[in-house]
Amino acid sequence: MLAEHFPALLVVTPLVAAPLIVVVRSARAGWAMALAACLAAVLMAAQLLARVAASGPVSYAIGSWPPPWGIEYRVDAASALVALLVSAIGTASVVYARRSAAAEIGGERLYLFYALMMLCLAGLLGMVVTGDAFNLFVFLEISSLSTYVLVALGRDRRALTASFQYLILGTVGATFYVMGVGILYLATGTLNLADLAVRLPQAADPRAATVAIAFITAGLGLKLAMFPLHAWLPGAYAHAPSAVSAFLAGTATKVAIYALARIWFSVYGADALLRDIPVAPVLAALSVAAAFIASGAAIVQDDLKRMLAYSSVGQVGYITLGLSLATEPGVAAAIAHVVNHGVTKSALFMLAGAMALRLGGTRFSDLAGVGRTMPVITFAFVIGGLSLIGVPGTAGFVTKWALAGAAIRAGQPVFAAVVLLSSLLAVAYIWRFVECAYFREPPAGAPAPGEAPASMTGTALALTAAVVAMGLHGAPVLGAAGRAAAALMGGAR
Amino acid sequence: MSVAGHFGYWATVFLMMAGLFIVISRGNLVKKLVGLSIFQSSVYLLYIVPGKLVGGTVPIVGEGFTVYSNPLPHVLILTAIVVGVATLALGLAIVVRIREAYGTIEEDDLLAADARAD
Amino acid sequence: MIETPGIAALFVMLAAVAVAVARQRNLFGVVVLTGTYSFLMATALAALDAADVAMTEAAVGAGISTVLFLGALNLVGSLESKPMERPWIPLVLSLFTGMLLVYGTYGLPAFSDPHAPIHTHVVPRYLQEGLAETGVPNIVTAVLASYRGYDTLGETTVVFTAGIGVITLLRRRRKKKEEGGS
Amino acid sequence: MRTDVILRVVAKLLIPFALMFALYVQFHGDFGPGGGFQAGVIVAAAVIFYGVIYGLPAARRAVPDRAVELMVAAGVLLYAGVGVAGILLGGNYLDYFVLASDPVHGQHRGIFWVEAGVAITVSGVMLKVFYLFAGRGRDPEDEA
Amino acid sequence: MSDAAFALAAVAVPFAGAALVALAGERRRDLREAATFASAVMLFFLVVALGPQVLSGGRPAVPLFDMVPGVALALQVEPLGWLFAAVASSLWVVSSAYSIGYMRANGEGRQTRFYACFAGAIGAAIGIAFSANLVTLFFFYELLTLVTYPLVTHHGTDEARRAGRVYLGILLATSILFLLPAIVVTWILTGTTDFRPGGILGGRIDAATAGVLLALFMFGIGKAALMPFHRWLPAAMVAPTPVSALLHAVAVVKAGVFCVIKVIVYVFGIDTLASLGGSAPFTAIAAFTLVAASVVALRADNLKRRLAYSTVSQLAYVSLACSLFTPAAIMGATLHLVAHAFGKITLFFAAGSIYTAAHKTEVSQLDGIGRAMPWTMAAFGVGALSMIGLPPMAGFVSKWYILSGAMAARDWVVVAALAASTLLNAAYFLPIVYRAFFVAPAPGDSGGHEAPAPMVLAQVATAGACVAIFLFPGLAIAFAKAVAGG
Repeated sequence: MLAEHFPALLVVTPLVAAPLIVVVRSARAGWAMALAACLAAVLMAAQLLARVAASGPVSYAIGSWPPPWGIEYRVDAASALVALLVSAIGTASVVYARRSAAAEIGGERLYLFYALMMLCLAGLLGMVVTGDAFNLFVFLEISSLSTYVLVALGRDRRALTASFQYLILGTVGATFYVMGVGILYLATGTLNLADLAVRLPQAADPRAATVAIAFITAGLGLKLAMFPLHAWLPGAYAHAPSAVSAFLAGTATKVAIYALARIWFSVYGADALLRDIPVAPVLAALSVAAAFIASGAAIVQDDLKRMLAYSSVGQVGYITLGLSLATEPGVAAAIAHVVNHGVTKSALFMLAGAMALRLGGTRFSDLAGVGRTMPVITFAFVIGGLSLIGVPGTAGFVTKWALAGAAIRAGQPVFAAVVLLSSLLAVAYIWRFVECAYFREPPAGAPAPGEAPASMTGTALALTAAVVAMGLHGAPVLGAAGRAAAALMGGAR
Repeated sequence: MSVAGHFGYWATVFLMMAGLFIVISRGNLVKKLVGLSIFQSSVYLLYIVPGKLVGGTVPIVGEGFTVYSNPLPHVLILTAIVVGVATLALGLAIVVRIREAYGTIEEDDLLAADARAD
Repeated sequence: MIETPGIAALFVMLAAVAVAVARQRNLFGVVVLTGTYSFLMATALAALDAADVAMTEAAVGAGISTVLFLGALNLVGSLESKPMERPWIPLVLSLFTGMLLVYGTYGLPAFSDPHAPIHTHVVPRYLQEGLAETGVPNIVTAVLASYRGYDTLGETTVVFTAGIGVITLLRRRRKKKEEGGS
Repeated sequence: MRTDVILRVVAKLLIPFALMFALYVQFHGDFGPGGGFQAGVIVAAAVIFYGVIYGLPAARRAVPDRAVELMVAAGVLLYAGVGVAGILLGGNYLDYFVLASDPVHGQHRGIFWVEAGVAITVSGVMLKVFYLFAGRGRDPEDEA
Repeated sequence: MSDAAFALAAVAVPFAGAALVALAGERRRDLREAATFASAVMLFFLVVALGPQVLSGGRPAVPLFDMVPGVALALQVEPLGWLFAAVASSLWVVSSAYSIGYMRANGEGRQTRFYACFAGAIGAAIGIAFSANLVTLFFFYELLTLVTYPLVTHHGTDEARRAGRVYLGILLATSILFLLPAIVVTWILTGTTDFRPGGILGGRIDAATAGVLLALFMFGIGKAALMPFHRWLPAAMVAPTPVSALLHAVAVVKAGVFCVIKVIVYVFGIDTLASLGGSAPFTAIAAFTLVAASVVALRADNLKRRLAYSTVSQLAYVSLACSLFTPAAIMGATLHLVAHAFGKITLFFAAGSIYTAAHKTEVSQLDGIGRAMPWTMAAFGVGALSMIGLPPMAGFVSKWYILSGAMAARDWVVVAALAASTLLNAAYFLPIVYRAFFVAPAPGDSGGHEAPAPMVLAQVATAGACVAIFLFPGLAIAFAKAVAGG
C-alpha cells in the first residue's frame, strides 16, 4: 500500500527530516535522522526502479488533482535511476560526514549542516521525479539555496566568495530557466511536461519554442557547469567541506543534466532538436571545448580538489556530448556516464577529503609523499583516477566505450576521437598526482603513516569498490541507462 | 500580432537586460544583489502581463463578474517572489560574512586578496 | 480602455528607476531606489489584476528587502567604491539575451488575447470549477494551496532553507562554556 | 530612538492592530487577496517594529530565539504533515479531499492548515533573519 | 578440477601471489620470496596441465562478468594463448630465481612492491593470453601497462620518473587512441569481439576499412613496439635488469606481438586479409623497423640499450611475418614469439649478471670478461646465436618458417630485409662475444667473478632451453600449426 506513495515519499522523507533535525538541535541525532532518511530514500528509489522496469512509468497525482491541473510526479526508468544514484551518494556522503563534517564544521552549526544536506537531497530528488516544469524550478531552488550555504561552510574564507559567486550565477541560471518555462507556458498554456510535449508541436509559432529551449539550456547549463558557464564550479567544489564536495560532485550537476535531457528529449524530442533548432550542434561544440579546455586546465591546478573540479567540467563535457548526439545510444551513454562519473567523482572527493583531514590541505605541496603516509587512501585515489582516464576495469571505461560506440554509430567518429584524445589529458593530471604522491618526499613535519577515520576511509573505499565493480560488470548500469534513454526519448509522449 | 500588442514583453526584456547588466558589470557585491533582484523581477512581468485580460478582473469568483485575469501566473509568481527574497537574504548573509573575512565587498579587491593567498 | 496606457506608463517608470539603480553609487540611494522600484512593480501588478502578487511584492520588495538591505549595509558600509569599468562585455551580453527574448516573444500571443493558450487550456477549470471543487472563491488561493499546493510546500521549504541558511552563516560560535537553550 | 516616548506609545498601540490585520489577511485569504505568506510577513513586521522601537533585547524577550527557531521548523512540518495526513487517510500526498467526510470541507480544512504552516515558517524566518542581522556587530553575549 | 577452472586459476594464481607478497611485506622477506616462487611454480604446472587438452582441440572457456552488454569479461584457452602462457609461466619460474639473486645482491629497495608488481604483471600476461575476446584482452593489456609502471620507475629517480612517463605515455596513448577505437569499430561492424578461428570480420569489411582498422590495431598495440611507437622500450632500460627481462622476454613485448598475431588470426582471419590485399604498407613499416632498429643497436655502446633495440628489431620480425598473411609465416611468427623470449631473456640475464658481478654496463668495458664469467658469457653467446638465427638455436627454427613464408609469398622485399637484419644482428652481437672471450682485459681491470648462483643457474637454464627448442621443436611446432591452421 505504502509503496504506491513512494514517488512522493521519496522527496518528502528528506524534506521532513530537515525541520525535524532543526527541532531536535543535536548533531548526533541529526546525523542519525539524516542517515535514516537517506536509507529510506535509497530503498524507495530502488523499489521504484524495479517497479518501472517491470511495469512501466508511474504517475502520481499530488493532492489527487489530475495533471495538468495538479502537479504530477512521474517516475520512469530515467528518473528512478538518477534518483537511486542521488540517494545512494547522499547516503554515502552522510556516513562520510560524521567525522569529516565534525572536524571541518564542528560545534553548534553541525546539526544545521545535516538539515541543509537533507534539504539539498530533497531538492535534487524533487527535480528528478517531478513531471511539472515549474515545480522543477521550485525544487531546483531548494537544492541551490542549501548548496550555497553548504559551500560557504568550508573552512577557508575563499569558500565564502565561491559560495557568493555560485549564488549569483546559480540564480541567473534558475531565472533563465523560469523565463524559458514562462515562454513555453505562454505558448502552450500548460506546465506539465507530458502535456507540453503534446501541445508544443501544435503551438502557433516556432520562434517561441526555439528561444525557450535556448533559455532553458542556458539556465540548466549554468547549473550543470556546461562550458563556458562553469565558472562557479571550481571554487565551489574546491573550498566546500569535503563531504559537501563529495555529495555535490556526484549529484548536483548530474541532476541538472537529467533535467536538461528530460526537457530536450521528452518535451521537444530528438527530431525537433536536430531538425528545427540548432541547439544540439552548439552543445556538441561546447562539449568538445569542455573536454579539452577544462581537462587541460585541470593539469595546471596546484590544488587537488580544484584539479578534480576542473576534471568534472571536462567530464560533464562527455555527458553533454552524448546528449548532443540525440540518438538513443548517445543518450544512454550520457546517462551511464552520469552514474559512473557521479560515483567516481564522489569517491575521489571523499579520498581527497581524507587526505586533507590528515595533511591539513590538498595542495600538491601538502600531498608530497602521501603514497607512503596514507597508502590505502592514495591507492584508492589512483583507482578512481584510472576511472577518470577510462582504463578498463573501472567504471569510466564502460561509459567511454559506450560513448565512443554511440558516436561512431551516429556517424560522428570525430566525437569518438575527441573522447579518447581528451582522456589523455586525464592521464596527465592523474599522473601528476601519482608522481607527487609516490615520488616526492613527505614535507618535514608530515604526520606519521596512518589513515583517516574508519567511517571516512570505509565510505570512500566502498565507493571505489563500486567504481571497480561497475567497471568489471558494467552491463547492469549500461542496461539501466539504455532503458532510461528509451524512457527519456519516447516515454513522455 | 501588432507591435503594440507586445509592449509588455518589452518591459520584461528591458528590465531583464538592466538587471543582468548590473549583475555582470558591477563589482560591489550588494549592488550585484540589487541587480539580481531586478533581473528576477523581470520574470514577474513575463508571466503576469499576458495573463491580464483587458476588461477582466482579479480572479476572485463573485457575482457579476464573468471575465477574470489568469490566476495561474499569479500563483507561480508568488512563488518566484518568495524565492527571490530568500535568495536575497542568503546573499546578504554571505556578503556580511565576506566583509568580515576580507574587509571589503568589492569583487576586484576580493580577487586580489585571493590571488595573494595563493 | 484606459488600462493599457496606464500600465504602459508604469512600465516606463520601472525602466527609468532600473536605469537610475544602475547609475547610483551610494548604496543607501540604491536601496531607496529599489524600494521605489518594488512599489512601482506592485502598482503595476495591481493594475494587471494580480492583487495577491501586488500585495506580496509590496510587502517583500518594499518591506522585507529594504529592511534586509539596510541591515546589511549597516554591517558592510554603503559606498560602491569603484566606478564602472569596461562595461562593453556585459552590455553586449545583456543586449544579446534581450534580443533573443524579443525574438522569442514575437512568437507569443499579443497582449490580452483571449484566445491565447494560457486562457484556453488548464485555467478554465480553475475559474469554472475552482469554487465548487475547493470552496474557495479566491482562485489564486485555491490554486496556490490546493491545485498546486505542492509548489507552495516547496516555496515554504525555500523560505525554511533560507532561514536556516542565514542562521548557519551568521550564528556566532559561542564563546566560553555558556550552556543552555538559546 | 529608544527614548522617544511618542514612538513608544504609538508602537504599543499599533502592534496589536498589526497582529489583528495579520490574522485578517491569513483567514480572509480565501475570499480576498492575502494568505499565509503575507500574514507571516505582517506578524514578523510587527515584532520587528517592536524591536526597532524598544531594542533588540526587548524583542528577543518577547519572542525568544528558541521559539523562533521552532516556528521556522514547525511551519514546514505542519505543511508536510497535512500531506502525510492525506496519505494516512487513504488519499494521495497533499490530498485534502480525504481530510473530512465532505470533500469540499476537506479542501477547506487542508487549505487552512497549510496556510497556517506557511505563515508560521515565514514569520519565524523573517524574525530570525532580523535578529541575526540586527544582532550582528553587537555584544556576542546576546547572540543565539 | 575442470579445465575451465584450471584456466581461471592460472589467471588468479599470480594475483593471489601478489597479494601474498604484499601481505608478507618487507620484514618477512623469505616468506615473501617463497610466495613468489611458489606461485610461479604453481602457475607453471597449471599451464602445463592445460596443454594436452588444448592440443587435442579442447577450448576451456570461463565467462566472468558482463563488462558491457554483449561483451563479457571472459577467458578461453586456445593454442596461441597457451603457448604464450607456457612461455611466460616457465620464464617466471626462472626469472623469480634470478630476481631473488639480483635484488639481494644489489641491495635494491622497495622489493615488496617489486615482487608484487612482477607477479601482477605475470597475471596480466596470462590474462592476455587467455582472453576470449578483444575487450578482455584490452582490459588485461592496460592492466599490464599499469602494473609494470612501478617496476619501470623502481628507482624513483628523476630519470626513472621520466622513463615512466614515456613508458606510460606511449603505451596508454596508443592503446586509447588506436587500439580502443579499433575494438569499438570491430564491435560495431560485427556485433561481437570474440576471437574466432578464421576471424570475425570476414565478409563484413571492405579493403579500405580493413586497411584503416589494421593500422589502428598494429599501432594501437604499442607493446609490439612498431616504429614510431617504440621509444618506451629503450626508455624503460632504467629499471633493474629483472624488470628488463620481464619487459623484453616474459610479458610485455611478448604480449604485444601476441596481440598482433591474435588479432590477425582470430579477428581478421588470414584468409580475409589475404583476399583483401593491401598489406604492403605494413610490410614496409615492419621491414623498416626491422632494419632501422638493428642499425641503432649497432651504434649503441650501452649493453642494455643495444639489447633493447635488438628487441625492437626482433619484434618487427613478428609483425613482418604477420603482414604476409600466409599460414607458414604465421607459424613462423608464433614460433618466433617463443624463440625470442628464451633468447632475449638469456641475454638480459647475462647483462644483469655482468652488472651485478662486475658493475659494467657498456659494451666497450667488456673486454675479456669471459674469463672471469665463463658461464655467463657462454649463455650470452647462445642467446646471441639464437637472435641471429643460427642453428642449433631456437631462433633458427622460427626464422626458417618466416623466411619460407616470405618465399612462398614471393615477397622479395621481405626476404631481403630478413637477410639484411640477420647480417646486422650478427654485426652487433658477435663483437660482444668476441670481446668477452678473445680480447685481453684492460689493464687494472680486476676481472671479477661469477654472479650469485641463482642468477647463473637461471641463465644457463634459459640458454639450455634455446638449444632444446631447436633439438625438440615438435611441441612448439604442433601448437604453432594449430594456430596457423585455424
